[in-house]
Amino acid sequence: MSKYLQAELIRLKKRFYEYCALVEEDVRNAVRSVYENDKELAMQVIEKDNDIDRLEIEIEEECLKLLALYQPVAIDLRFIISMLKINSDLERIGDLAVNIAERSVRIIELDQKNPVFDFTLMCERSLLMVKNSIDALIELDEKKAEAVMEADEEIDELHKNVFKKVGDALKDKPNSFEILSQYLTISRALERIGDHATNIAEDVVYMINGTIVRHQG
Amino acid sequence: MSKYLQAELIRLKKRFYEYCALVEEDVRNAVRSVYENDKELAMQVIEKDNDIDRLEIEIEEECLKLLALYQPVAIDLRFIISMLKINSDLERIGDLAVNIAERSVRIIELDQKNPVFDFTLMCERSLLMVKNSIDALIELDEKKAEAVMEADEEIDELHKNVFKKVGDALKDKPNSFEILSQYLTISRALERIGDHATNIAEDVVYMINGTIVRHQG
Amino acid sequence: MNNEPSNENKIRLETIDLSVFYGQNPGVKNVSLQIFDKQVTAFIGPSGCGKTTFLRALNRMHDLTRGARVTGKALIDGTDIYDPKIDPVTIRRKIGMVFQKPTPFPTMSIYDNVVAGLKLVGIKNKSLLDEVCERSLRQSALWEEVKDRLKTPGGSLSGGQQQRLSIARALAVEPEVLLMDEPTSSLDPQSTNRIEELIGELKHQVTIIIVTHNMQQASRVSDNTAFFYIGNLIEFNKTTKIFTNPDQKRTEEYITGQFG
Amino acid sequence: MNNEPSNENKIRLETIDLSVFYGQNPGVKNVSLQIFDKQVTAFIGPSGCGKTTFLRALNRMHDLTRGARVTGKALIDGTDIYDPKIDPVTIRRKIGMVFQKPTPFPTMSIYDNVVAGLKLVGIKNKSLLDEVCERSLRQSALWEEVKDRLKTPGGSLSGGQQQRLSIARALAVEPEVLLMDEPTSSLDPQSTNRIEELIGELKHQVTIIIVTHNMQQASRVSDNTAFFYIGNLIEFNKTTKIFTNPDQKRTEEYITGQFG
Amino acid sequence: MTGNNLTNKKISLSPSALYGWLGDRIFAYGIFILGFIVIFTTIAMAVSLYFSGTEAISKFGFFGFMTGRVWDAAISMEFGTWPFIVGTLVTSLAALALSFLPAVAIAIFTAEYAPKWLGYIIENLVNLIAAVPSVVIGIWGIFIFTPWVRDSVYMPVYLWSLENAPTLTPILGNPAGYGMLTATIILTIMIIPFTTALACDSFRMVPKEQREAASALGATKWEVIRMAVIPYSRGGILAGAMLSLGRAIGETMAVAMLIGNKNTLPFTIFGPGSTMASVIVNEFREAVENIHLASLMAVGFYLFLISLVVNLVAAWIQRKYAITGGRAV
Amino acid sequence: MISLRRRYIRDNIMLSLIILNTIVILIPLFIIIVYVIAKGFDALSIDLFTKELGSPTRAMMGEPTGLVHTMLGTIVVDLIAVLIAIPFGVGAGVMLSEYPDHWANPVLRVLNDTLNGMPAVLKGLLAFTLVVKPMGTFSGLSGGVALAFVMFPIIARATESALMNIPWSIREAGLAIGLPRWRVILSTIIPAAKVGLVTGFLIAFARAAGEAAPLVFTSFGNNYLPIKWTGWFTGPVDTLPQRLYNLAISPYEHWHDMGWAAAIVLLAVIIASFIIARFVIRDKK
Ligand SMILES: Nc1ncnc2c1ncn2[C@@H]1O[C@H](COP(=O)(O)OP(=O)(O)OP(=O)(O)O)[C@@H](O)[C@H]1O
Ligand SMILES: Nc1ncnc2c1ncn2[C@@H]1O[C@H](COP(=O)(O)OP(=O)(O)OP(=O)(O)O)[C@@H](O)[C@H]1O
Ligand SMILES: [Mg+2]
Ligand SMILES: [Mg+2]
Ligand SMILES: O=P([O-])([O-])[O-]
Repeated sequence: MSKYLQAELIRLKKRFYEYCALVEEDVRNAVRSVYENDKELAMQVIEKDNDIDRLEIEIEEECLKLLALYQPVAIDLRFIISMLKINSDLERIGDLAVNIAERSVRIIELDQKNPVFDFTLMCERSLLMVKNSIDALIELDEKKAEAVMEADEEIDELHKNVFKKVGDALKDKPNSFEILSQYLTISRALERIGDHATNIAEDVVYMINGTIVRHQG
Repeated sequence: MSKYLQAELIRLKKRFYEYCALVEEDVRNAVRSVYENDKELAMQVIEKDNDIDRLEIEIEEECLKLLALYQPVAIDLRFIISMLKINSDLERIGDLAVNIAERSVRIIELDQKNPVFDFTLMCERSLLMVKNSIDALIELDEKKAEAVMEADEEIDELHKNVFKKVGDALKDKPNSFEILSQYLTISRALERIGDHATNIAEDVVYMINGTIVRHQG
Repeated sequence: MNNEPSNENKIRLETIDLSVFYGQNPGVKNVSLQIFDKQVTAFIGPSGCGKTTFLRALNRMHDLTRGARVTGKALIDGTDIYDPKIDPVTIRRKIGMVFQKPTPFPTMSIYDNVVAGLKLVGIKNKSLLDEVCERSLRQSALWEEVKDRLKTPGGSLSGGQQQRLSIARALAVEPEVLLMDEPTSSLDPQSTNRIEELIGELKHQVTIIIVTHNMQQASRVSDNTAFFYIGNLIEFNKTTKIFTNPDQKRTEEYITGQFG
Repeated sequence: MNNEPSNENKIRLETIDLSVFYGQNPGVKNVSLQIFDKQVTAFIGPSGCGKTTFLRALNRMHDLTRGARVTGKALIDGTDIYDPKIDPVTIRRKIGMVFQKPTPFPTMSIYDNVVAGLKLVGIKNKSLLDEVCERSLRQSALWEEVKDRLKTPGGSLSGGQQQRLSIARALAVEPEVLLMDEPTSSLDPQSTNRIEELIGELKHQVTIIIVTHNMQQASRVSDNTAFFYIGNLIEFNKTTKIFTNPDQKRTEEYITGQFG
Repeated sequence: MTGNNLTNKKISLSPSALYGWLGDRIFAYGIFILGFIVIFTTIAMAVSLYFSGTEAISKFGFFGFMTGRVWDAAISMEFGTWPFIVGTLVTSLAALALSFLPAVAIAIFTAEYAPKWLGYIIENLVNLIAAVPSVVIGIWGIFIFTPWVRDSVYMPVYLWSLENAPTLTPILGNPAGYGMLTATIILTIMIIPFTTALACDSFRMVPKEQREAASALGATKWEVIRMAVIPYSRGGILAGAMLSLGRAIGETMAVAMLIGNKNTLPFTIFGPGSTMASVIVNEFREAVENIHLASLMAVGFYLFLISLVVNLVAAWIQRKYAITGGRAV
Repeated sequence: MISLRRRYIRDNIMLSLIILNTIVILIPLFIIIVYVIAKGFDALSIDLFTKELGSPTRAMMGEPTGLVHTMLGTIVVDLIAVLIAIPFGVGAGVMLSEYPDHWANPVLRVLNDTLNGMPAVLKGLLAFTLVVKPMGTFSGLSGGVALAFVMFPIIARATESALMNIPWSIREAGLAIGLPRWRVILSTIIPAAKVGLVTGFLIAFARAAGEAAPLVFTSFGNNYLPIKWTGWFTGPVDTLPQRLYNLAISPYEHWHDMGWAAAIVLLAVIIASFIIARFVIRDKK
């Protein structure tokens, strides 16, 4: 029995890693589109979302199939369950990347070339979190996963700052809410991406040693 | 074997419904605290979140236990998987309720008694969606679940309007961003609650007839 | 493995309203189903539901059973195997069978066991027999374990090896279809494992039908699953479908253990 | 059912460095474990790993096996059952046993089968025997099916019923511990189901140890699981733990089917 | 088979008809012919005995011949088989009664108590004794047993009764050594190994699980035997006893050598008598008259009937007490 | 409640009785064999195997006498019996086990068992009727036939149970690879049952070789070697068991001694075949 399941798991894993890479790239592109005012890149991210949605469903069905057909236990079960959960986190990350891309398009339409304020750091941090959480998953590296969980606080802090900055900016230009709200949304999206990366990291920890670390921080 | 699993499933179901009721009440209380400027109520919601978190983990562990020990298939498997997923949606809904409550506390602190604009409708709608999705789950009512999915668009629309209203209000009072941003967050939370209710509804449909309806709308 | 859509494949075996009676009592009633080429089809169902009875009808094994009578049609590649003009010996060369308990011929060496189906009908060509022996043992994943002791008796192997030997022997006559009646139910988990892996490999070459009491086994190894209940075919569907979302209520009840 | 923490319960049976030798070969080596009161403990492990051997050591069944020798201690409620001063007959009344194959005494009626253990010690009181018979049959969930034919031979029952009869007979002497050696391996799934349900009900009254080849069964029915491998106890833990997140690598490999 | 690079040759398989239906038919008919000859042999036995004996049976009547008390081949040419029926039944039933318990007890010791090596020796010894031909036992009986039993048992008893209980003397008869009692003892000796061997086989058929189940209930060794072993094997033991009875009834040479051969109803245990089998061997060669020969054949026919009944009863017992192990699951 | 001590006492009493019984019965039984062997050993001589018996007077005149004609006759008669009995016995056994569907099967089983249980003396009468009467003379052939009647029910039953010991699924497996039935039976079932078959033959032989009763009126007995070799088949022939009987009931003391010698030879033949059946073949398996 093992061999069948193992073969299927390996196949699924491979597929899943491709999916991870896709999502990671999506986030990177979305963020880049904001910086580089690259409408085309943004449109590309938006279009690719369909693929991600499709992949998500396929992977979910695959997981369910494995659960139904092979009745896995212990590490195999934990692996599939984690995959199921990480899958939906990744899909949400994909959605959030689309959000960012949409805002990016809007910003370009409003013809506001330079970001009102700098959130390079936030972008970098959240990208890193996504990357690290996925690496932790692939390498089954508990340390990396823990690093992701710790990084989340910083992003939350950064996001709070954005609110302040927006408030300040509005005091100068009360009419600029539309453009500012775009940035607000992007910041919010990045913060959520960080949250989802954290979730992934938590699931990785669960997969590795079977303990649920959620809601402990 | 069936009898063991069935007994466990019934036990789990009962526990789960209690948990659903808890979350639903939380959302209701959070929204009420905003309207009625009831700081105590808001604080209560924030405190209760720990319970919800604990329950979520318990239910998840229970589901994993059932998967590992009884290797369910078909309807039993779909039930447990749906429960796993609905579980995390409910937890998110609980978190969002806390978000709302926190904003409510802040609003009270800022001493702004009356909502700057009316979003009774939005509150009602999202509360209804949560209620309906949970009812659909308990009654295994596919119709109700579909109704929830349809209702989501309205909320999204309403949320967009809030942005516009905030923009307009800011033009009058550029300094009111802090208070307005509270409402913005609340609106955003309500919209997300609607999304999670939709997710629940989708999982209910999957549980009932085994088809994944996500990403079709 | 359960991914190829069944309907792409050619139909190899088909039954039309096939019933088997033991005296007056029907063992299975009016079963019509199609077995697809190069796929694994599993028969599941509670004890006494007629799985074995139906399986045995597919290679005329009931000819040996006292009082058993078959009605309806069973077509292999379009020819009715119950046509009176057809010699059952010919049919059984096309449709091999593996039984619940390993059945090596007790006095024969491993080699003779494998080539029994050829040697005993007069094929004497040594090099041909050698070739067939090696090929069949390789197919049944036994070659490496026995190649140095082909002359030792088949009975000296372990249970799991004996079952693989039975499979090799069945494969040696190049059947187009392989029927397996609970081939692992008398084996320990390890040997079961080997046989299941083997089924996965063989199905690229032969069409396989397996009766099993073990639903997990059906779910693991098969592409399509037929669920029998009190002599009736209740549902025939892709295995994934059966185990995640069967069409029939009774199938669902059975596989979730609510009866049977 | 797997929820009560094991360590809250009292230890009923305990072995300390128990080994069983067949001639010079150890069947199990230096096993120390505790069996908790009113819980179900499952023994799992690959074929030949010593599960049966260990189980039989717990009620001195090896006294009947030629060439078997037991060393180490096995304590029931603190008394060593291998103490030379202890009579095996007394021990076996305290520790009942159910075997792989149903073992009704075929010439005895159902009634006599159930009360056989009491008649042995010369209990003749009819009303007492009647009472015990009914109670035991109810406990083993057989009463309703046989109450109208208590005088028919035990051999006339179906396999699953016979196994429940064997359980009733073991329960009639009110043992404190019930050892079951693969009690369902010769039964169909339906009867297996009944026996498993029964175990779930009985454990409120007796301490149960069950050997099983079927990991799913262990996971379904037991509170604690002991994993044996080549005569060694590898891991002893709560069943939930074993099946979601075992401590030992080898346990994990075994239950996920990577060997054995 | 595709994907195989070892060979692509499709083996040509058109075995001749001999390897198909034709060969099967020829073989089956051959076997059936042999089987039917066996059937006919048995029937022929009954029929030929009956017809060879017709002359006697029709002369004295079916029941008349059976219950006739006179067997006189010398003068009156009157024949009745009752003395031999009584002789047969008395000796064989008595032998069965004497042998049953000791034989079963030996079997219990061999199968249950004896260590493996001893059980093996005893079992083979018993089988060996069972294989000793009846004439060999007969010669031992004639030359060793009879003189001994006459001198050290019959005579003392006879002398004692002459002195102390003269009324008993006629019943005891003439202590010549040859007679019913001697024949009975020899029969007992001959069927003990037979019964023991069959009982041993029955005990060995008792599954280990039955013994262990009884043990696990807290039974002592003897209780295990009484509760699990003996009931389980009682069918085999009883059927074995019936087969032993059948042996005793048909036993010929040893009896003919020891029973004293007197063609009248036996009156006493020491006294001589005859059994159906013994009278046949004794008189067959001297039978010159047709009616005498026919009568002997008729005795054979009645022996056939009795033997048939005993064998059928044995089969019936076997069936009735067979342990079916319950319905299939 | 009976106390455990009383139960153990009962146990020990039963065991003592059983052991006592076993010793008391078995030792005398064994002594019979020992006695026969001891007695017969004294009477053994070379002449026994080289000379004819002749009339009683021959020995009284001091001429050497023996039983060579008896030994040869036994070989001839038993050989005839074996040659007749094996095909019929095996055929019937194959029919019983391999064609259970045949309508005549239950009849065959019952009648075969009945025949097996019949006294051997009746088989002699049958052979007398079937062979002696038509031939008009006692003969070695009729003796062989009579002994064949003793043998083949045993062989049939032994064959059946030996074949039945081979699981039915082996036959189905043979058919399932496209072998015809006769091939399956001849090439897989019968070879597999070989040990059981040969054991059955030997046991049947041992049974028949000791039978005297059926020979009394078939091969009849003869004090001389036949004049022509055909005499072995068409004339009266001497056989060990029957000669033994005749010697024992004869009135001549010196014949009694020869009887002991015949007994030990007969016993040796039977024990030998018994031992071959029991040990040699079993170990080979
Ligand atoms: N040779 C036979 N004669 C009469 N009835 C039979 C025979 N073989 C099977 N049956 C009956 O036919 C029905 C179907 O039997 P079958 O053996 O096909 O069931 P199955 O599904 O294979 O069961 P299992 O899972 O126990 O092997 C049963 O009711 C059985 O009692
Ligand atoms: N009576 C015996 N004599 C000698 N060796 C024995 C005996 N019984 C068991 N063994 C050996 O002891 C070891 C353990 O056997 P045991 O029957 O306890 O294994 P098990 O775990 O119960 O296996 P299974 O799952 O096959 O029942 C095996 O290697 C076996 O060969
Ligand atoms: Mg079957
Ligand atoms: Mg075991
Ligand atoms: O869906 P969320 O990003 O609000 O968790």
